[in-house]
Amino acid sequence: MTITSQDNEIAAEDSQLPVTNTSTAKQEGVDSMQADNTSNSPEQNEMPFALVNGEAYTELPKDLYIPPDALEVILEAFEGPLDLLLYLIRRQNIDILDINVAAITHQYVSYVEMMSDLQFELAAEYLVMAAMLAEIKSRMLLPRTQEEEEEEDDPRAALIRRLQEYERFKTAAEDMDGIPRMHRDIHQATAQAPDRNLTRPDPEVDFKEILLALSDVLRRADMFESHQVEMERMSTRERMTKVLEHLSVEKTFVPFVSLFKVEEGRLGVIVTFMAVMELIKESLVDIVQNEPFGAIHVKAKAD
Amino acid sequence: MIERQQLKKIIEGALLAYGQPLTVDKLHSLFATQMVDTEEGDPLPTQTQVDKSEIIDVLAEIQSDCENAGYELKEVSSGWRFQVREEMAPWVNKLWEEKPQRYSRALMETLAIIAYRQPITRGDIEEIRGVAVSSYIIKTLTEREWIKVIGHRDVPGRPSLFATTKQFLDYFNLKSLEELPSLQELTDIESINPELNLEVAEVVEEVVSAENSQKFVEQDNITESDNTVLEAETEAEAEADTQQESLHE
Amino acid sequence: MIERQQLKKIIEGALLAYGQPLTVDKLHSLFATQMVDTEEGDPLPTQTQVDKSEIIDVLAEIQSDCENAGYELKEVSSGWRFQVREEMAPWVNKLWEEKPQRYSRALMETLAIIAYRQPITRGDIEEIRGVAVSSYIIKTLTEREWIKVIGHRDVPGRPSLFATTKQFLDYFNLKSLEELPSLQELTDIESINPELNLEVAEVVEEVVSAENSQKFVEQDNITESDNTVLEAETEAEAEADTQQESLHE
Repeated sequence: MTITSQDNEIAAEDSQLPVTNTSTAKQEGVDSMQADNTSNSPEQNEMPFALVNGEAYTELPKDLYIPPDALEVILEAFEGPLDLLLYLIRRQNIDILDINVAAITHQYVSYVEMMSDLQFELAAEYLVMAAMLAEIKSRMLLPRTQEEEEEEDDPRAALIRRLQEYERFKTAAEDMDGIPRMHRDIHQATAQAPDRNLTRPDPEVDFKEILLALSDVLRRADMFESHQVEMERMSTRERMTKVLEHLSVEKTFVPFVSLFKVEEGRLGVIVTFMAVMELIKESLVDIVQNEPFGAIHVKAKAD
Repeated sequence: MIERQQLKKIIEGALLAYGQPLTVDKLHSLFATQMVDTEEGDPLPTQTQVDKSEIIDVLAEIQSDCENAGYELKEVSSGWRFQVREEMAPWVNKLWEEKPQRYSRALMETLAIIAYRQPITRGDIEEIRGVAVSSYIIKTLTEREWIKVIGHRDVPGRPSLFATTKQFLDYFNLKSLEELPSLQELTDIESINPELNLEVAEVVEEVVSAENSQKFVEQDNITESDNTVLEAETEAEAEADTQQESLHE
Repeated sequence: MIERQQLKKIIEGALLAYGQPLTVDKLHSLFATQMVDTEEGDPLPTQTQVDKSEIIDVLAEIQSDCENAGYELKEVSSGWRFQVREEMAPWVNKLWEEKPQRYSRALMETLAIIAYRQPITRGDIEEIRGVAVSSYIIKTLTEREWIKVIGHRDVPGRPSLFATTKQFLDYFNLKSLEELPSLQELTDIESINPELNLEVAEVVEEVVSAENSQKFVEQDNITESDNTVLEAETEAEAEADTQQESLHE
């Protein structure tokens, strides 16, 4: 997304280009320069793409002569031999199907020679194309026998085919560049999502985990020795909670006997009694008896 | 001047595209400077002068527009933003797969201590655990409605007394606290025969606790009263003894 | 049953909260499962049964609701999304200091060739473009997740076959490859020149169709089944037909 990555891309593509990156002024926007001057792609701009001897060139030279300093820049604008050929053809305003192989070959070879003269390192593809053009030209000059025509593919047809195919995708790429695109033309709409805590599920707990935790605590407690966790019947502890809850609700002294329920039987009575004793021991309840053998009342201490 | 309808669309668009709060100043800055030409030579949007007050008006308008929508326009401390209404949370939040959370060790220990030693104050828990109990733990357990305050100890500071709740029992499928595995079983694990040296003790402990935890799972199926548990206890003791013997050999 | 108005609000909320395209299936899943009870025994949200068709209706309704808004509801390859309209871009883009990234011609051409000719090897792309395809471009396109390797051609070297992804379509605001602008028509190759007789044209035709059939045979080796690929195939086939037809004329 950053501009730097674009720079990288330019740099990386340099290695693909038919010429080495020698000296001349390289400007931003070169990559978007249009070699095809029939195109009205949005990438075309007013900025001169080359400065030669202080003179700004805003379009490609009309004739074949290209000031040597600008050649490199111009070549960077081509995406390869097919692109260069297309440019040469389009510049003459002729249909691909009507190409004069001889003339185009001549022009193409002039470019390539000039590049060689200037000792630019040409990509192999440019030379291959030059050779192919030369071959087509020579074959077109030779008289052909009927037999040959039947057996062979017209060499020009293959070239035209390639040029057409390339041009299709060149156009497709331009069309695609015009499609509304994320971050440039359209943007994903987002709004702050609701707080996840509103619906976050509570963790699941297995009772084993509680036991493991407890066993850890006990182990540590044993290690410290000072905190002996007593062993007692859970029923007493539970009853303590219940009694305390009951007393907290009442908030006043309640008769001691009201804490016991006959239906709980002997065991229940004992548990409740133990619980109250424990609560007294832990100073959680107050217990009063106004006279010997009188009614005993209990009250939660804090409330 | 930019048309009111257009202004509204731009502000809506900006807020939604940005996805974060935008101040009125920032929104205003979208209109304040002249549109810079792009290299493409696109036709320039008309130059606009928009007042901040107009932006504020538009924000209010958008706000009332979406009164019946699943989202709202809200001013928060760092600006205005669209946000999805909280009422949508039960459905919308299902878009994200929440991994089941886990409680911390400290929380589990605290819960265990409260379960077995209730009613108990925070101070008592800290004494047993040897470290402070964070408020977050108490809050979490209270919010889950697994513990509650059932009173206060009558000492300076009147600390709250915590106990487990009915919901706690329900969650663990217990009828009453009596059905909790007895502490005896756990302490059996701990009270290693003193004759054993520490190394051996640790081995036994590991073996036994593994077995015990398995047993506790099985106990979930036991509906009978203490007797069965006591039997199981005795059995466990016997087993532990056997193991210890074999280790002695 | 969930009320229509509520359904609309939930879908709006989900689309805005998610910030990525959502499929109808995914939206449907928000209602499909029963709300899980919480221990708190809170009143459960009403159980809902929502038909997919109803969701599609609601999406259409939302779409027409925001006709005059700064945003639109759009279906792209991986689902439905709210997006800020193109017309707002000149202002909205000013929220960010960085300018939207531009891509080189080489990259766009490579991407276009992959989009229209998938699945395709790097060699095929080079054949069309007449130059080597830089690894940097393939890397960039892959990192953007616009293209991916969907198999290997069963020839020496087993070159990777590239195809475009859903993300590519999403990025270019498309629902399927069919929505790409159609490729420029090829002019009749026979009309080239009187010198070129019909026999030559036929030879060309054979070459072309041979190439095409080769491509399709190779596709059989692609293990991954992908709608996109199938679509592309159909398209390519259709195109090949067209080409053959024009050659026959």
